[in-house]
Amino acid sequence: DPMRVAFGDIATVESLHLLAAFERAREKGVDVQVTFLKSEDIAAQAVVSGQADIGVGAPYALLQKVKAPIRIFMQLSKLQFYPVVNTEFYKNWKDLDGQEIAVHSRGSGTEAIMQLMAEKNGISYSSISYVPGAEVRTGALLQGNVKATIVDSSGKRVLEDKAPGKFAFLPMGDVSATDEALFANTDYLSANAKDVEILVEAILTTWREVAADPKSVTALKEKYKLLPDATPEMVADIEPYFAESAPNMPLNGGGGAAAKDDLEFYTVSGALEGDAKDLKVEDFWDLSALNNVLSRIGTK
Amino acid sequence: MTLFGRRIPMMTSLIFWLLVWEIVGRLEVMFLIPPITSIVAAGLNLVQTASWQSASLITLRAFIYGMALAIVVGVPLGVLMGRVRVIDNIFGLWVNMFVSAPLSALVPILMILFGMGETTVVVTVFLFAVWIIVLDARAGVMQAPTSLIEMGRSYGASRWTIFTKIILLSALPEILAGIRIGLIRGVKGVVIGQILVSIIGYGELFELYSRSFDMERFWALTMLLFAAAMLLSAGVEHFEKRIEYYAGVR
Amino acid sequence: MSVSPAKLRDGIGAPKEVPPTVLEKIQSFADERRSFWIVVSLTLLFASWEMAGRIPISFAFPTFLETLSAFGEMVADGSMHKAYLITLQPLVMGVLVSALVGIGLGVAMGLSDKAEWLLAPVFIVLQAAPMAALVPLVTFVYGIGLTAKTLAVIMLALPVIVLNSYKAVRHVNPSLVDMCRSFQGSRVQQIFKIIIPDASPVLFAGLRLGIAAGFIGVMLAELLITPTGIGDLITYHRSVANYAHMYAAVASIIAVSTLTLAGLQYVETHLLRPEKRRK
Amino acid sequence: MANSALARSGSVKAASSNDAVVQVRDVCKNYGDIEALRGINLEFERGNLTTLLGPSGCGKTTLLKIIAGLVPATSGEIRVNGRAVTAPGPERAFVFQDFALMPWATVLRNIGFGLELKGVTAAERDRTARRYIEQVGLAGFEQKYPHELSGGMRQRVGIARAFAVNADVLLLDEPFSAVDEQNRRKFQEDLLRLVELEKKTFIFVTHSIEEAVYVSDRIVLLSPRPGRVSQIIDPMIDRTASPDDIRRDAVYLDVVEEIWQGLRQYAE
Amino acid sequence: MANSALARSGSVKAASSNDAVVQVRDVCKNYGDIEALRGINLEFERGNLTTLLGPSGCGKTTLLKIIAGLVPATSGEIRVNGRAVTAPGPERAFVFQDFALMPWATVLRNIGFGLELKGVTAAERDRTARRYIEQVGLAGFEQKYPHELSGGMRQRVGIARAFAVNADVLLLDEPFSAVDEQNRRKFQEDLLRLVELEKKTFIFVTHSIEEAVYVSDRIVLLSPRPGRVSQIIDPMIDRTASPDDIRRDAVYLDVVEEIWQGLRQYAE
Ligand SMILES: Nc1ncnc2c1ncn2[C@@H]1O[C@H](COP(=O)(O)OP(=O)(O)OP(=O)(O)O)[C@@H](O)[C@H]1O
Ligand SMILES: Nc1ncnc2c1ncn2[C@@H]1O[C@H](COP(=O)(O)OP(=O)(O)OP(=O)(O)O)[C@@H](O)[C@H]1O
Ligand SMILES: O=[N+]([O-])[O-]
Ligand SMILES: [Mg+2]
Ligand SMILES: [Mg+2]
Repeated sequence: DPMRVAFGDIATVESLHLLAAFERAREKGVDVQVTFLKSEDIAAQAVVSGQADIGVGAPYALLQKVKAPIRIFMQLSKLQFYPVVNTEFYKNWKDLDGQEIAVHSRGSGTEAIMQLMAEKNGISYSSISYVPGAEVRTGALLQGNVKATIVDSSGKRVLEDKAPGKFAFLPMGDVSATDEALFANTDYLSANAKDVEILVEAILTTWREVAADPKSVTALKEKYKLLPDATPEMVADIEPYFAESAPNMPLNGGGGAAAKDDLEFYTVSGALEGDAKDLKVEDFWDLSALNNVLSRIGTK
Repeated sequence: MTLFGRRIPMMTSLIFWLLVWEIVGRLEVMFLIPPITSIVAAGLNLVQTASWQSASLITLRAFIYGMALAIVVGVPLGVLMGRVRVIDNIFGLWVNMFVSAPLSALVPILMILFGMGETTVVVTVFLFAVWIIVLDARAGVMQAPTSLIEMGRSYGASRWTIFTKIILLSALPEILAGIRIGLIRGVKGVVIGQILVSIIGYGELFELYSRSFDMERFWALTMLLFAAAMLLSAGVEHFEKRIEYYAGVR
Repeated sequence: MSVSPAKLRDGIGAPKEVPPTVLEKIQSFADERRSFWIVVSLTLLFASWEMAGRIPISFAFPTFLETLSAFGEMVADGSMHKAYLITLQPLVMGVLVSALVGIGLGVAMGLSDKAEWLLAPVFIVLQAAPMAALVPLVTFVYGIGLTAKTLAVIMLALPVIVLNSYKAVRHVNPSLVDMCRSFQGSRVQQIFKIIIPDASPVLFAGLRLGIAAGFIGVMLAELLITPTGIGDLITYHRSVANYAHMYAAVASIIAVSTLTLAGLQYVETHLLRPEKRRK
Repeated sequence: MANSALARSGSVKAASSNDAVVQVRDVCKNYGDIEALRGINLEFERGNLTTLLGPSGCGKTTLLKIIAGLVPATSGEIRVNGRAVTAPGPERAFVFQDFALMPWATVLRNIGFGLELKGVTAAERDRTARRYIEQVGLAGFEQKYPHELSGGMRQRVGIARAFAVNADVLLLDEPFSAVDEQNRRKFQEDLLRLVELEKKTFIFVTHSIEEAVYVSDRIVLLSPRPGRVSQIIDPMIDRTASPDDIRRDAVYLDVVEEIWQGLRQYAE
Repeated sequence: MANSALARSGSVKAASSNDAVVQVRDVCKNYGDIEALRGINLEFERGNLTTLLGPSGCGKTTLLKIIAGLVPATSGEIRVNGRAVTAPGPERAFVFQDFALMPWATVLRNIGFGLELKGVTAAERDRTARRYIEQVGLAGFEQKYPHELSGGMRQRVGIARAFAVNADVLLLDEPFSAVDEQNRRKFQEDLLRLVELEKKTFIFVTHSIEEAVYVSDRIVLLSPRPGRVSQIIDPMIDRTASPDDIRRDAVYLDVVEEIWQGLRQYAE
């Protein structure tokens, strides 16, 4: 049977390493089939309904509510977002008290971060608008449609590039939570343990390679003929992106520690109901595949 | 319009607008509007890419399945509604409601019911096209002239013969008109389905081009779609006219 | 577009004339009361929905009662009416702009050959084309706010209003126009006393189609540009697997659109056209 | 002078004439609450043309359709050749006011349609159809479609179709009303020729008094709703005369005037 | 016997009669490639009713609309009261075959519409409209809408509207064609009464030979397309006689027959 992966975004430069890892798993005999979907939440629905075996994302709220036994089995990336304000209007967190901000979507990591920051800084927003797509929010900032939001690293680069000094990135302190993870139905995980382990191993080894040498992504793209229609601008973007994200890549698949961080983070942000202490990692994560692989290839 | 005593065909104004577009594009007023010439160039390039070809294939397939389903379900349902009072009363409300309902709001539900793949797009096409086909088939059947039916009866035709030889044939022009409008709605459905549901077919390409600000390809794709919609509708219209008696009925 | 009774149902087979049975009494009651059939029709749908939800046909298919209570919940906690306040803004603005501009352009095209030549083909193309594809474009220029959404509504509603207004004027009864001319009516009198009143049923029908398209447009905008209003209820409740809430939001927008259109039709026949009023 | 054999309705002469092809006995018809016809008793004889005349809505079409078996009578019965009928039958053919031609069929197929429904072979029905095409003067138009014909030609197709099934009784509901006035005159003359030629029973409905008097052997005047037989007039016009002579015949003019005086009270 | 003053077309007697309210001089009309009218010369005198008669499509409506100023002639001119006209004017009023009533307006407003366009005050036009409502026998229907009236009543609204503007010339295009035969007779008698009453110039189009002969002072026969004047006939019928007597008058019958013989060649 093929391993059907639901990816909640279209393929871009930022997912090149993941695509390469899929190719490697394929080389090892796992027939990975990726479907690119409009959004993470749709990818999660695909897994819940059994139309996909593995999803990409961090659907904690869904995991808590839905009746199907879905579990995260490895972390792909941590939240790497940058709260940003237009300096004409705001300078720091306190200025955002009673103001409007924009985040990715309701219950998303970006909203969680902004809520967490509000709590830490003792402020509250007047309203939150939902603007999916970091690049859309970046564009909206540049056009002046949005005055305070949160963007990703390429958005940050664009802002610094196009309007140096016009925007200020607000300090976040120590936030560690999952941005993207892989999740699947427990039945699938137990019935296809071998394939899942091959996938986890392929990802971990690729991640470690990229972390060691961010330039290798370009070679991977060539080798596996990834993103054949990529424009020259997109290709030029590969190196800077991975150079910046490499230090933050989880090389051990997150695991229990990441799960604990997530539970804390998402309860504070309101995506998860209840108290972090009362939530059990087993209700959200299935660590068996990850632990088996780590015991084989070691941790880093 | 006539200019200097000469009739200028209406559609020629499109050429005028394309010229305006070209000039605006050349002036680089907005990055959104590249010159037509570069859009055409991008279009020629686009149709040669594998991604466009496979997207077209996927789109076409979803469209054809959805339309086939809409016709196979819509025409018989419409005919039944036109002939059987109870069925008309039960379905009338829903058909009239859905023919003008904001079906785009329904697509998120379709996605979780039918999956993120082609099935949902097929169902979207079906839902966009079927209601008008039902309504027109129903109208066609109900408009079958009483005198033709009485004529059949007076010459001893059985109910079945009257139905097949008179009512269905009388309704054919309306049925075809319904299918023509259904086709246009179906094209809208396949696009809305693809861009809302999942990143497949043209939906994926649109997303890709708009995210990478590749306006030339974006417009090339749009224009190909528009042209396809127009050609499709013109094709059915041509077919309608070829039915000899059409002129007599209209 | 209204549900009109089957006029020719007696076409085949002569009805028999015998004293009415109970069944026929029910039948004649049903014939007289449209509301009877509306109730039957609704009951059948809701009952089959409830049953399908109980089987269930899908993990994401709530029963009718669950959906109803989710709806009640959202009405009670105010999220429903808040959502409508937001969704209706671009819709109403977009429809108003489309109506003003659309009827203006359409009437101009109907009255002037030059305007017709210049504009009709454009709108014919736009009407047949899948405009939804262009919705993402408006975000480039107008961002993600109210303007962009209003524009999305206009993009869908305008062509159909323009073309119907144009058709309406072109199909004005020529002998009424001749009549006005023969009494030496001025062009202005002709337009306002004959053409527009005679065209008004089709103008109104175009408006109704425009509003229907506007509802499609606003839902596209709220699902494609940014989730706000009802679009937000739909996407949010989907993302957290509150399927009953999601269905309730979808059903409510379909119901609101249907009621709006039916209301408009009622206004049209009962206030504007004496000859269509039912005595 | 005027031979107005005013037979009041109800004076049944049923048993007397055994030549009656069609007998209408005590026919009443209600459409729901609307009483369209009340107690109609009539007989129609072979070779005769009888016209039903009366104000609009008096039930002429209804009576014709009851005779055709297209509409059931509420009470009373119709006998054709002595047998009671309730449904259409091969011995009666109907000519419709709006022609009732199938727009998708050629003249040939339209005319042969009655035979087609009877299961007559294609070759045979073509032969018959062509004979009648000839007779109504449409030779050369066999392969045309109805929309390519003028109103008058279409009506002739309708008449030819009725003749083609060789019925004994021809029921014609205002067959000339959609034909313009000048062609109508010609049609009237053609109709007289056909009555002469084919020894059939014609039951004819018209609004035109002149037309009725000109073509009929007998005229049945119906009263306004509920339609009852108010007068039966046998014009007794010498049909051997030329059309012009008929139209200036004193008998003809008297009958027209008499009917007009009878009907004018019902005009608005 | 028959006073058929057959004036061949072209025999212009223009200068002679200065009483001509409307003069049609060498009027030709082409619709694109279609030649509808060729070289029409006619005069219409005050107080007279002239009928245009001819086969379908011969250009009767076209000629009437050219006189009304609704359609421009390709060449030639129209003079009304001696002045050349190219547009509609207050001295001419048109009665339309399809009535041309505004469905959204009451009978009262429809009849007063010509005055409304002229800017007459509401009170005054209501007064005038009511007078004509009375005259055409529609009293009590002032506040009804056209869809609530029968065909005959609608046509009377159209006629009252034309009378209300008090034009010298009334142009009527088949005004009775949508009215059923029996009401039509009554209308014809009404029309004769109106011609008598109002000393206006009537130009009337019909398909019916009897109608033409019955109501006209003069009948202009047009040939098939391209329409030319083929005959002008002055029936010279004694209109003081009763309708029935007129219809059996030998002169009347001769003229009808003469016209019929002239037109039957054009029938199908
Ligand atoms: N199917 C029907 N349902 C109800 N009423 C009907 C139906 N058909 C006819 N009627 C009514 O029955 C009466 C007689 O109708 P019918 O058509 O027989 O009259 P008619 O004499 O043929 O009139 P016309 O001269 O206008 O053709 C009319 O009042 C008509 O409204
Ligand atoms: N607007 C037009 N464009 C082109 N041809 C026209 C137009 N109006 C009339 N015609 C043609 O001109 C000829 C005369 O038409 P017109 O309507 O004047 O005839 P008519 O004598 O009134 O006919 P009818 O007896 O059928 O009313 C016809 O052949 C008609 O087809
Ligand atoms: O991916 N975003 O959070 O925009
Ligand atoms: Mg009738
Ligand atoms: Mg005419």
